[in-house]
Amino acid sequence: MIYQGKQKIWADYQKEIPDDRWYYVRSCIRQNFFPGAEKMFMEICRNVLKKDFYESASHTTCGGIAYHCDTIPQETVMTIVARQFALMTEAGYENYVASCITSFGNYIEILETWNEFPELEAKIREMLWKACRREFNKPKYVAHASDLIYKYRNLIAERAKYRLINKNTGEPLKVVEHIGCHYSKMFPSKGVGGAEYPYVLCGMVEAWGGNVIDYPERRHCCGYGFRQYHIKANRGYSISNTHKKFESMEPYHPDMIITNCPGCPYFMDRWQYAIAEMEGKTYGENGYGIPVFTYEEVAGLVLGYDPWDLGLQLHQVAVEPLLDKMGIEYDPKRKYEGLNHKDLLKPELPGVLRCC
Amino acid sequence: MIGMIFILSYCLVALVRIIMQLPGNDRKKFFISLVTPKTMAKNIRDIFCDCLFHVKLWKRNKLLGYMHSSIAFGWFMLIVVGHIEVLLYTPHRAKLLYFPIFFRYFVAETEETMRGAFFFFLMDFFLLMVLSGIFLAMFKRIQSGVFGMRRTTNPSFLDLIGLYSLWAIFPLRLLAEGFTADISGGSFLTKSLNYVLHSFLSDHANMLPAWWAYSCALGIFLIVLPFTRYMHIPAEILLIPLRNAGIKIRNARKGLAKAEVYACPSCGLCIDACPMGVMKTHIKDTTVYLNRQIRRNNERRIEEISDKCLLCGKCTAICPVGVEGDKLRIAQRSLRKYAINQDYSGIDTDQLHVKGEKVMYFAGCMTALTPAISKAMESLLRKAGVSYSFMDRDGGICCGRPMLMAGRFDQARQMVEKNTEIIKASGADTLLLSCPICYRIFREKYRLEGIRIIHHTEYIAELIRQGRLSMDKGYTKYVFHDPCELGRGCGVYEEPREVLSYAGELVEATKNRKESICCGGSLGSLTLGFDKRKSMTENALANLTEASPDVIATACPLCRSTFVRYADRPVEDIAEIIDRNCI
Amino acid sequence: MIDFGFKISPSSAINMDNADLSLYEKVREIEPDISKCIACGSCSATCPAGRFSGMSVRKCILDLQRGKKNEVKKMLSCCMLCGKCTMVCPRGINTRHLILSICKLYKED
Amino acid sequence: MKENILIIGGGIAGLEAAAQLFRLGYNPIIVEKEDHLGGHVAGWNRLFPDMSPAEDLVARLTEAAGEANIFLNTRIAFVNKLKDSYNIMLTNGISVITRILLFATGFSLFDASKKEEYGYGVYDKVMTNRDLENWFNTGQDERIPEEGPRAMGFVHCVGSRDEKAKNPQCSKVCCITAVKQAIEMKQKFPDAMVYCFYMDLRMFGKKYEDFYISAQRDYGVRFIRGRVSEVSENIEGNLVVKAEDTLSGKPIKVTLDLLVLMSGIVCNQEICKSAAQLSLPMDSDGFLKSRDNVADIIESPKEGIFYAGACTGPKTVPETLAEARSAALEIHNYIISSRK
Repeated sequence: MIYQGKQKIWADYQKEIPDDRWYYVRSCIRQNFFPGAEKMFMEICRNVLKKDFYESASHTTCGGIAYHCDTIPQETVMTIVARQFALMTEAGYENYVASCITSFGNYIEILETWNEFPELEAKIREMLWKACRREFNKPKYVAHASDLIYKYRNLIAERAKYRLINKNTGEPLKVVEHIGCHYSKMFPSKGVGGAEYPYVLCGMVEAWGGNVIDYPERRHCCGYGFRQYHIKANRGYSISNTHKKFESMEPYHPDMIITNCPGCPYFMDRWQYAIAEMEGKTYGENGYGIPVFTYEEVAGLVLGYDPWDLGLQLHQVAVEPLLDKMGIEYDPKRKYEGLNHKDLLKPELPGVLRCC
Repeated sequence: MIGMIFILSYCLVALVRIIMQLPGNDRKKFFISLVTPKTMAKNIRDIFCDCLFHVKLWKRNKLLGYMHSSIAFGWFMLIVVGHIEVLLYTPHRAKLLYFPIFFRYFVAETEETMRGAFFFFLMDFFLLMVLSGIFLAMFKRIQSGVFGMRRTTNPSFLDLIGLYSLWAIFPLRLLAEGFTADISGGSFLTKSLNYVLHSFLSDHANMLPAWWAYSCALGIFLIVLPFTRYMHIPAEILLIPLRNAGIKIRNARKGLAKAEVYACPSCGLCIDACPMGVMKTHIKDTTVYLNRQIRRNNERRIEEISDKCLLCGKCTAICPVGVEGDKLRIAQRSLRKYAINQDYSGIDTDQLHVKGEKVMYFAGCMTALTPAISKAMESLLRKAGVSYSFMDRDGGICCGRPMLMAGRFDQARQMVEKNTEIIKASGADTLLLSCPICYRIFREKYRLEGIRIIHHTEYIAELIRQGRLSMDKGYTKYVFHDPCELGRGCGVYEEPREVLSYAGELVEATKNRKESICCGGSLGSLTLGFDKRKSMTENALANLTEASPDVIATACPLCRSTFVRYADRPVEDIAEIIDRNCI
Repeated sequence: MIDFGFKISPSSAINMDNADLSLYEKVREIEPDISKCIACGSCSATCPAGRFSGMSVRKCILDLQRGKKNEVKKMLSCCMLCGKCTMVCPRGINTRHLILSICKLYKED
Repeated sequence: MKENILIIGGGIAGLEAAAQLFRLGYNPIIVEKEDHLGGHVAGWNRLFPDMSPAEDLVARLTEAAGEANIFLNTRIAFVNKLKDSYNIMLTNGISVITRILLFATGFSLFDASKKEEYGYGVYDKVMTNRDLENWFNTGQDERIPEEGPRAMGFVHCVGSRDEKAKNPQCSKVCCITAVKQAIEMKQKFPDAMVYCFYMDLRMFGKKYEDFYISAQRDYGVRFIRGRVSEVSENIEGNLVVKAEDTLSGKPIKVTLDLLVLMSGIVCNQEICKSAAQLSLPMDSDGFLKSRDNVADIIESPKEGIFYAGACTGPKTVPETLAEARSAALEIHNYIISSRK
């Protein structure tokens, strides 16, 4: 691998991301899967970096899942998105940041479509007016939340308490980065680093001391694929794709996986359990899995937040081996203690995949 | 002596083995045929004609015929007359086989008596005849062209020993008898030689070595005979009654096949006949070499030779002893083991059924690629007012002949059964075919009782004769190429010519009818690649165009498409020509 | 082991790294013409057996080149050896010999 | 005084035209931006279809054009249009006044690194057709091990017939070049497995089809109909190449230790500037626009400006040479008729 060659490509795909004043929209599903992630994003942006991030309780889904599942027509999804933009306009913001990759892709796709077909935009404005008497300005800039963490990666590194370095060996951790498909595969120029070698997560990993692994199936989908998972008959196809990725990364012995999409960490995390049950195979060391994180969780860990406050106890694959490697202190007893200090009860442990 | 006893016992054992190897019913058939007066007479006639007089060879080339019959008949007569002599002079010794041969050595006789002189003359006459044959044989070794043979067989080592000992026998006999002539008597040849010899060698002591040399040469010849091509002498005598009994090759190596292989005299006539012969590299793939390799059990070469052949059947047609080169090869092919064995039971013939008119036209696979033929045929049938059904207008099941030629009898049989079903269900009483390849298997392997199987050339001839088609004779010069499967395969030679003569002037190719040269496109060859066939096609074309015809006519879709590729003038099927010249 | 009601399905992709080309190589030794195929499809289009089955010489050659032997067997069991494919092949491939050679060399796994 | 004719480009088209014009009694002046003559062909090793050395051709052409004025390492600085001629200032300070300009500016090889998914410049074992020719010439390239590759591939149509690469045109010569190079690699390393990934094989030229058959039959080159979708590097540093085997209708994957990208022919971007100064139009395929693409391919729409070779589109070597000769003749006719 010629690193300079990649750098040359990265240089071609850089974005001028505004520094401040963002209107933030959450993902539909992330709070259920990784409840600490979005909380940590706001925590870092607002409290650590003191930036202006606004969010509104009245925003809804962007319609992306339904759109990609072919259950609603394009006009519907566009009207939903128009309403989101109206909320942003009403709040007085011009920069729009989405937590969800599908949303990000959805917004970009819709804005590009409106550029190509202005009559469609006019039609949507009319529909939005008829539906809820709202008007909107198109955002000046649409970013994905990982773009911002990427932008702030060096600021975070400056404040870091831990680095992505194996404390025992002093070697950088081997990190698999996985980019959500809708981040830049549809519009390469809209993603940091482009579509072939996206840099957004690489940049974070590098800034925080880790080593990115470039394995053959790096580009491959996590396996979610909307319809492929939602319909049970297709689920074998979904897990086959995840399996393919793990088989491909296995020889590199990665320490962790970092992702920037709502679905990817979920499927790469949970399917490791299902694969273990189906094939009796695990991919981490000593019968554990490879822990999968969102970039916010990794930023939180690096900044020294308590793993259990980051919601890492909701991961299927045990994170403890990684915490140990990084030298992060944690209290195993607190793992299943709720915020109200009540015992959440330890879940039943799976048969094949080793968990703590 | 030893040689004679050896060869007789060997032949006897071989005879019994071959007969035992025949399948039960064939064996019965054979024995019955032996005692049936008609076949018996035919057997005897054939043995005399073929083995002694070599009638077939006489027809081919007078010198070649004379050479063979002089040796065979002369020797035979020497033996017969010798025996008569012995019988007359020393009847008590007639049981000793060797006695007649060395009669002159044992018995001193006088030519003074009329009887003696007569026998002496006969013996000398036949000896001279044999000697002239031997002389011709020697000459043939050097100049085979004179005998109408461009190329001859490359003899093996043992063949050479046999050859030289055969050559040696009769000159030595002459020498020996020459020495003894003054004691035992002789006639014009031996006596005069005796005088010549005595003029410088008067010692009778030379007598003994000469007789010894003669007996040695004869002994060697007889001992090596079973291992050389001269085995054909006894084997042919067996082959003739077997063939006359109507027995067919049923096993690649046993029974009739074995008899044929041993009956091959290695004469090499098949080398010139073989259409592959245009390329020197193929000379060793001719029937004579196949027979030699089968005798040696060289499996690799047997496979190579038998797979390469175009199965045009020309070697069979011209073989003086009747070795069936094509059938022998198909039999060898049938020995191959395949891991994938085709099975057509899945084909539903119901979807292929044709509503039956009385005449059913089956164009065949090859005709599907030469639609001009089927179009012309349909047009002719319409013009003649024949109502017909087209069995494979939308494609059908292959007739099975190509599969049969590959030696896969079981697969071919399956196709035959499927097509039989369709034809029988149609209610047709005439099956009209355009492709000689199909025609042959339909005639030979299909059991379609009550249904007339006819090739379109025959059918067209019939229609014209009946006046259902009227022709406008033009001035175009046609040459007819006899397709292998139609001519040699089915014996149809006259009808195509008759039909063509209605359309224009007919000229003949240099080699025609049963000696017609395969177009080179034959499905018979399994291994010959496309690039290797070009020179064969060109050679066949050269043969056809010697009389400068305007159009090359043929009656086979495969010949037609093969010739079209390289021909310098139009190539057409007879059906097309007739359709065009039909009023 | 738990039955989830779905399974990891095997990849449908052709992996040339572990494709078993031994049969192809053997056939190529006997009939080098096999490598001349340009996948024009004339053979399949003209094939009378193709009407009753999935027979296609083109696909047979391709499957051998990709190490897929089972499909080949299925197709070849319907061949009638009529020779039309040989006649139409623009590359002059001796398809009949090719077919017979494969039939001879084919070994069940 | 002999008439000056300025030839822009010292590749094979420029050299051939110069030689012909000199023989017709003119004074051809070649301006070449590189330090050597022969252009792309000078960097090539052997030429299809007869495998003749490119070196010999360039030497022959250079010798034939030896009498012409040749300025190496020189470009056109600017052009002044005079009444019926041009005053051309060269970067070496010389100015030329001529009535006639011949564009023999050739082409640029598509920058393969633009096809990011193939990893040229990113993966260690990916090279271009030009790199491979250079290795044939010099024997020096780290990407090719001494014992040769175990398995290698050629990717046809890299930057050709590709809207995304902004070049929808066929580059014409890559198919046959790939087949030629595949054969050459097989000659050097008979045990190597060689794959060609193609969309179509356009074997239009003299004896090209023979090359193709020979590659298949004699050298066992494996042709896979399907465009490579992506390339990745595995842990051993070898390349995992993915494509669709469109003939089987299935994705195909193969691990290779060398991948050669057949970079296509695109218009020489540098000449666009000179062309713009002379307000020469560009055709829709991105190459210089001829007066007529059928009858007058070597004439520009402007008086006194002529084209030869790949500046008007992808061309083979013999086509280029033929155009150079006909351009010389056309110029000769133009001068004669203007004298009347």
